[in-house]
Amino acid sequence: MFEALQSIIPTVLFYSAPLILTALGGVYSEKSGVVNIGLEGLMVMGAFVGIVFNLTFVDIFGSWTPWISILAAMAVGAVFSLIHAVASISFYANQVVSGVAINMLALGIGVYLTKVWYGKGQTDMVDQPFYTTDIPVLEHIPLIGPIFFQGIYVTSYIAIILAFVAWYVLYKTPFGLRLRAVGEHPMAADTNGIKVERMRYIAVILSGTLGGLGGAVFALTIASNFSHSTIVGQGFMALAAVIFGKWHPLGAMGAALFFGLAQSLSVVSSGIPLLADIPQVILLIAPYLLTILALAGFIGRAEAPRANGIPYIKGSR
Amino acid sequence: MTSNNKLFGLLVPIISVIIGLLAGAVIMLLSGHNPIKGYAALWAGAFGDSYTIGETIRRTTPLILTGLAVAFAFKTGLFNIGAEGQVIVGWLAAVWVGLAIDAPMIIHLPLAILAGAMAGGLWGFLPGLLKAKLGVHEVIITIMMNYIALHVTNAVIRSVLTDQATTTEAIASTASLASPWLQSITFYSRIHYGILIALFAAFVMWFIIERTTYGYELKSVGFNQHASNYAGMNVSKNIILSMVIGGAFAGLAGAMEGLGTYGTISVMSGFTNLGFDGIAVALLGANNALGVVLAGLLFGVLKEGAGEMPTAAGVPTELVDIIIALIIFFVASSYIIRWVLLRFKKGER
Amino acid sequence: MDYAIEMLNIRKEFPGIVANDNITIQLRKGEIHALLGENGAGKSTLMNVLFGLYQPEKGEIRVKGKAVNINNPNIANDLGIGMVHQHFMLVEPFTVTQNIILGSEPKNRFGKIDLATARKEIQELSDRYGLKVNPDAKISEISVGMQQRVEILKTLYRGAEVLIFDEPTAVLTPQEIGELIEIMRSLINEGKSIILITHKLKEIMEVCDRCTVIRKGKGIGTVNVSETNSSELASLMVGREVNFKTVKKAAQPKDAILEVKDLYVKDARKVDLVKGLDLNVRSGEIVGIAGVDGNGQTELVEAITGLAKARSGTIKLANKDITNLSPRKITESGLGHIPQDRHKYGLVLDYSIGENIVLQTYYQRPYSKAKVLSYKEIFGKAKKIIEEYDVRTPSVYTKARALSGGNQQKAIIGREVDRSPKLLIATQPTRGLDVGAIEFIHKKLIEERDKGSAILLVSFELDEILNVSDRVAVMFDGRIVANVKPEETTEQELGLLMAGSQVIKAGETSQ
Amino acid sequence: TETGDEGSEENTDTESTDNGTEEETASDDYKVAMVTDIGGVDDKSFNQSAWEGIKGWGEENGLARGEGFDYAQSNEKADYMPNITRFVRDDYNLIFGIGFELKEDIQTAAEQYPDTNFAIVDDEVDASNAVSIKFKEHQGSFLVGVAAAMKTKSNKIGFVGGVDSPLIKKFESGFIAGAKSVNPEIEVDVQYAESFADAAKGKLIATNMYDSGVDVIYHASGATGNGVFNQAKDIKQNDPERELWVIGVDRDQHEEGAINDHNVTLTSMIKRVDVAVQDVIEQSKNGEFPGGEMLEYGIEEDGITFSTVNEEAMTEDIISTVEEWQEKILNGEVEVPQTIEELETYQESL
Ligand SMILES: Nc1ncnc2c1ncn2[C@@H]1O[C@H](COP(=O)(O)OP(=O)(O)OP(=O)(O)O)[C@@H](O)[C@H]1O
Ligand SMILES: Nc1ncnc2c1ncn2[C@@H]1O[C@H](COP(=O)(O)OP(=O)(O)OP(=O)(O)O)[C@@H](O)[C@H]1O
Ligand SMILES: [Mg+2]
Ligand SMILES: [Mg+2]
Repeated sequence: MFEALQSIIPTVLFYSAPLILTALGGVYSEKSGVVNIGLEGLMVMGAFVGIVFNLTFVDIFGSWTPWISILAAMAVGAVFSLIHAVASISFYANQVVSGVAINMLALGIGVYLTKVWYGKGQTDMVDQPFYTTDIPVLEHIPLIGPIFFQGIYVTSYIAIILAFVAWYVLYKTPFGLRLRAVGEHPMAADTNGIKVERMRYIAVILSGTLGGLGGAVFALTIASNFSHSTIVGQGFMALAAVIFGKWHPLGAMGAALFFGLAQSLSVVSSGIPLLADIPQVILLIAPYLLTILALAGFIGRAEAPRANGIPYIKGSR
Repeated sequence: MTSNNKLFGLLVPIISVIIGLLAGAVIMLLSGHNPIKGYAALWAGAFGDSYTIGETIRRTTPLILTGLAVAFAFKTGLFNIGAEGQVIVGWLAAVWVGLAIDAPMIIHLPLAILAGAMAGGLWGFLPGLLKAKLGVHEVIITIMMNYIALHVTNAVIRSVLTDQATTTEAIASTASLASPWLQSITFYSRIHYGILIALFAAFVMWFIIERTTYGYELKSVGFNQHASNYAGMNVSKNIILSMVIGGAFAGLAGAMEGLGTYGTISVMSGFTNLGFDGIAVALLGANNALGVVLAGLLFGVLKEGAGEMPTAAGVPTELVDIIIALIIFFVASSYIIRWVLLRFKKGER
Repeated sequence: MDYAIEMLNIRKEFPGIVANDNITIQLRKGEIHALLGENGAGKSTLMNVLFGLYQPEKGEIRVKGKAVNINNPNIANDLGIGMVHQHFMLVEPFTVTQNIILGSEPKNRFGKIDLATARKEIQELSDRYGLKVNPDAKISEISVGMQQRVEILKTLYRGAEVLIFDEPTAVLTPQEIGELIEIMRSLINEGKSIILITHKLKEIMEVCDRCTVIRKGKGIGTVNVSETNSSELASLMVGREVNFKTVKKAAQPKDAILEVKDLYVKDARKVDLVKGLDLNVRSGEIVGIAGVDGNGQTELVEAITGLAKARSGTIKLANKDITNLSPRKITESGLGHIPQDRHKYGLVLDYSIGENIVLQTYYQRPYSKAKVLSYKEIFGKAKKIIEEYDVRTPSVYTKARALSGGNQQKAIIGREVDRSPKLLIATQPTRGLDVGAIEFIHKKLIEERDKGSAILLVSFELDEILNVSDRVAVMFDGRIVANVKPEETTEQELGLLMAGSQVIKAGETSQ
Repeated sequence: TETGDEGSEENTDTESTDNGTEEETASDDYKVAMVTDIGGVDDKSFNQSAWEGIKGWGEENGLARGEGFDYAQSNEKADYMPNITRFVRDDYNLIFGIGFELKEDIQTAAEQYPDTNFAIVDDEVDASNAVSIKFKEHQGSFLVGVAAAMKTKSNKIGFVGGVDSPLIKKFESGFIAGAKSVNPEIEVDVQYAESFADAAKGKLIATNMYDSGVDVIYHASGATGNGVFNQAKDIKQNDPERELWVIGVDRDQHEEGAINDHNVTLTSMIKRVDVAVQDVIEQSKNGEFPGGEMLEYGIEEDGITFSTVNEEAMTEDIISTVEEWQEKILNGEVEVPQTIEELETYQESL
């Protein structure tokens, strides 16, 4: 049991980290009332920038490269998400439409530039990805240490910490109160003197930053290179985590961890003799079936922020 | 006022397409390619001769259907990200019937098409049911159903339709939509009769939504569930119905691939993307039937034409994805285009 | 003269319409100033201009004599102007405290909201002005009256000296209105000034010092309330004479149409709110249900109309058992229903007026044949109803959303009455409407009675109940506790009955 | 610097295609093209290898891309046919379809265009103007299986497959047979990712395998294998002493295994698609197009080899044992199983 945990937990953490980060971005954006179907595209951008930056500057930054790469990915993700922000906040675009366009645009740009810059459809593998480490001190805690603090990506911890930060920011600070107010009842926020558009811009840019981070973390911990198939569906899984987690940062984190656990179990189970007779396909679809069962069984109805998806046009009802 | 609105309704997409293409030209220039050559290649790739025209039509066919699938659900206020999975199971079911049954064409072909539609409908039924009865968000369920469709279909191909092979036999010719005659006049393109089915489906969607009591209810539920309930409509039934019909359209798209383009189904290592493209087609087509047909055609033309760009102009095909994305942005931001147009008109006076 | 606020020659245009055309209003320090006008006259627009939500095309605003430019609500707040909006500006999932502090939150060192300080300050304020609120309750869980007190606290919390109330009483029960009037008086005592928008002339006469009247966007003038009376105000506002006393013949009740026996209904929180209720309504009579909000009226109506399930008991409509049938079956059995919330239930706002007219009948001939709609028939019908019920709309193709509340309500009434239902349930049918519109709607209800319909009128307006009903059933704690004749009772007596003070005696009479 | 190089290469490409579109290529020139599967021309696998073969041939004959040889990239299944047809209409003489996914399309094209020659790599088609090129991957997998068995200390090795299919089963069967030939007691953990592009799944599987004591993993899973390499390197980074290995596939994946001073790539099962492609081009250019035939390239035909680049890991000892088995395969002593059924019979015979 102990050993099983020791082997499963780290895999859950590395698998879930990019989903957590991206889902947090989704939570910020949707809490402010801007639907973000574009999470997939933001991840693509993050993965692309993370890899390209890493390949290009590895000689300059040495072992710091992955860290600076994710910063670059966050910056570009933020800028990229501005497109979604401008379209859906300032131009009153249908937010779903804009998000879908973000997804196509990101993949288009990423692969186009890869081909133009590298002359081929995929980049080389990076020399300086993230590696797992043991967390000093904590790793020696009996029982818990080996399970949670040995052989873990620091980025996984960053993801978890950021989830708590997001919870604090959204539920404990004036900024969070205002952001949520804007997503529930923008006109009420407006009459209280809150700048609705500005809050939404900030939220969408945060989602770009976190989506970019999520994509870059995926690329630099798991894929090691960029191609059209590096990010395939993770953004949609992150979106599912946002909804599964009922638009709550910790809920979204829980949902992402649940996805990771389900995936990890489906891999682990196929090695367990007792389960060996189960058809492979059952194990493959188990993570998705479990999610449906969980939602149908006990998670149930989730209420989106009331003004989610509705452009705020001053002076209209 | 209304004629003005109609004019804008036409102008906005046209302007969007033009700006999108201009932006594409700028990108080509910036990355060191010749935009004229690039677009010439795009044109040749889509309309160069009868072959490419045939292929363009073939490519358009399933896009119209998945566009309808997404648009139909949107009309009832539902977001069907599951068209992808519905395409896959529709494809599987159609080919399955195409392989397993021995019957004259007049029975076999409709049966196979129907099987595709029903399978897609079934795949839409579950998310609809969960949404209607338990309030579970259809977006997550449909995303999950996509993966389930993919893996289950692969398993069926491997263990039921074949003996551990990756591709099935070709379907019986009695279940095929392919037309030697159409192919012969298009230099052996894979054009098939499916386009007629797609256009018919668009007509059906228009008719249901705009002319029947079903459409009246579906839209009403999409706009306001409380009022619909008050008016005596069965909200749950309409939600389920909408997902089922949407799923059936997507299932038909799969059937077009299975019975028309390929005549087989193969183990897939990833999604077909037809369903995801359908979202963009639906949105670009403003969720109405005619719009979807035109948007599907635009997609088909750009995607088919893109194939010629790397060979003829050295431009990566992804340029087209960028252009399509930009067009979608501009259409979505029609508010600003309208605003500029109004400014322009005022300036004239 | 010492003015707190002056709005001089304000002009505000919307595309295609001048909402405020050269309007002037001057608010003296320490007065309650009424703003009166028909629906759509431009009252809300004018106040939104003052609050910084709209920018006027022309005109000047002065605060304490100084010209100011208010281009967003923050500036209004800073100038000490607070507004209680016609539609509440409250974030439902938030608590009372969160709503009040939103936008000017106290913080502690870690950037965390300092809830303790906020709560204390709110408590102090509410004690001072007698505004009873529970600072930790969620908005979605408190009564409309308390929500309004939260709105008032919001303005006070921001240090408002001038308070604008936009139709505050439209959504309140008589008790709550009384409380509000007390609150307004205590505000004045503390040196605040108030602009009050209301359609209820009685209220103006009761609390206001002066009244500015506007008609179709134009200022008509300002009068001292002490020098005028209700009918003068009404004719100033409408531009013609208005009848206050509804004229009607005595009722001629016939067969029992609605028979409710021993009905129990649970609300969303699974608590019984209707507890063994009995009620009869006969054809040719109007029965008014009087009661304080929250005593089960909503649940009663929902159970009769099929929108909620009855836990036990029976409901008969024209001798047919309709208990727990679907809304469609009940409608087909002869029910017409003017719902309380016209935006939520009454209309599909994104459908055209024409499409809304057939909301319950679209599937019947002649509006559809073999499931295919006939728009010719649908819009033809809609045109007739629009004319007959004086619904002011550019066309039947206009979206319902674009109509004013009064016209939306007329369209709903037209739709429900036109089906000639055996039973017509009207819940709060005149809420938020001006006197002209109210007069029209009351007339229509009585006409319908005279044609032989049974009418159940649920309203929190005692005036309305007493004016229109032939019989009043008083509802308290889920039961009908008294049946009285309007001409044999007074508002005071009704008020006591509604408060449950004579339950036992009333219980006897109701048998 | 790498970026710069690639950039200029792209430029030359563009220019050469400029000339290519002039349409006036002399018809007596022999023109060869290939259509990739969705992996793309630089998939570090058989597409890339095939392209290297064609490019090598072209450059040897003084041709440039677009003038005499070319490739078309397929982004999705629906692209195969238009890509093939485009080359037919541009009068290419020989068109390769790379990968079993193109089987149906090459078959159809061969029937529709009898005047053009076609070749399918990794599958069989049936037409007199088409040749089928297959590889004896099972042989190469057998050899790396031997190497794995020699290298493992735990006697547990792993196989990660992409999509469960007869082709990948060939790899699996050969690999297991090779390992068990050395040591019948050896345990082989087999897992399929059901995708050739799911690095996360690859990494999950690899983590699970290495944690359970597997110390050599052979992957035949395309980009899913990225996750396998990634995990192996991560473990190595943290614990340079730990002995664990990845065996690459299709091309020499030495580069992918580099980590600090180590390299986790033990060896790679190399499929010389370039050799096969050049062979077929030469034959057909000389008028001896092997139409209707099925060519199988194995060890004997130089179509299958294994890599010995990682000298540290592939010791003399291992190499010589692998070569012994190679000899046995060559002289027919060992018949390498290609399917799970054949594998079972083979294991019984051990
Ligand atoms: N946001 C808007 N956009 C366009 N026109 C508007 C808008 N708001 C109000 N109007 C116009 O201004 C006029 C005045 O509207 P307003 O809401 O001020 O009326 P009101 O006097 O408050 O009515 P009520 O008594 O029903 O509250 C309306 O008739 C309408 O035509
Ligand atoms: N966004 C808008 N665009 C155009 N006209 C508007 C808009 N919002 C309001 N109006 C107009 O404003 C007028 C008054 O609207 P309002 O909603 O205040 O009516 P009301 O009678 O007060 O309804 P309520 O029952 O909501 O109080 C109507 O004539 C309506 O046409
Ligand atoms: Mg108003
Ligand atoms: Mg009003």
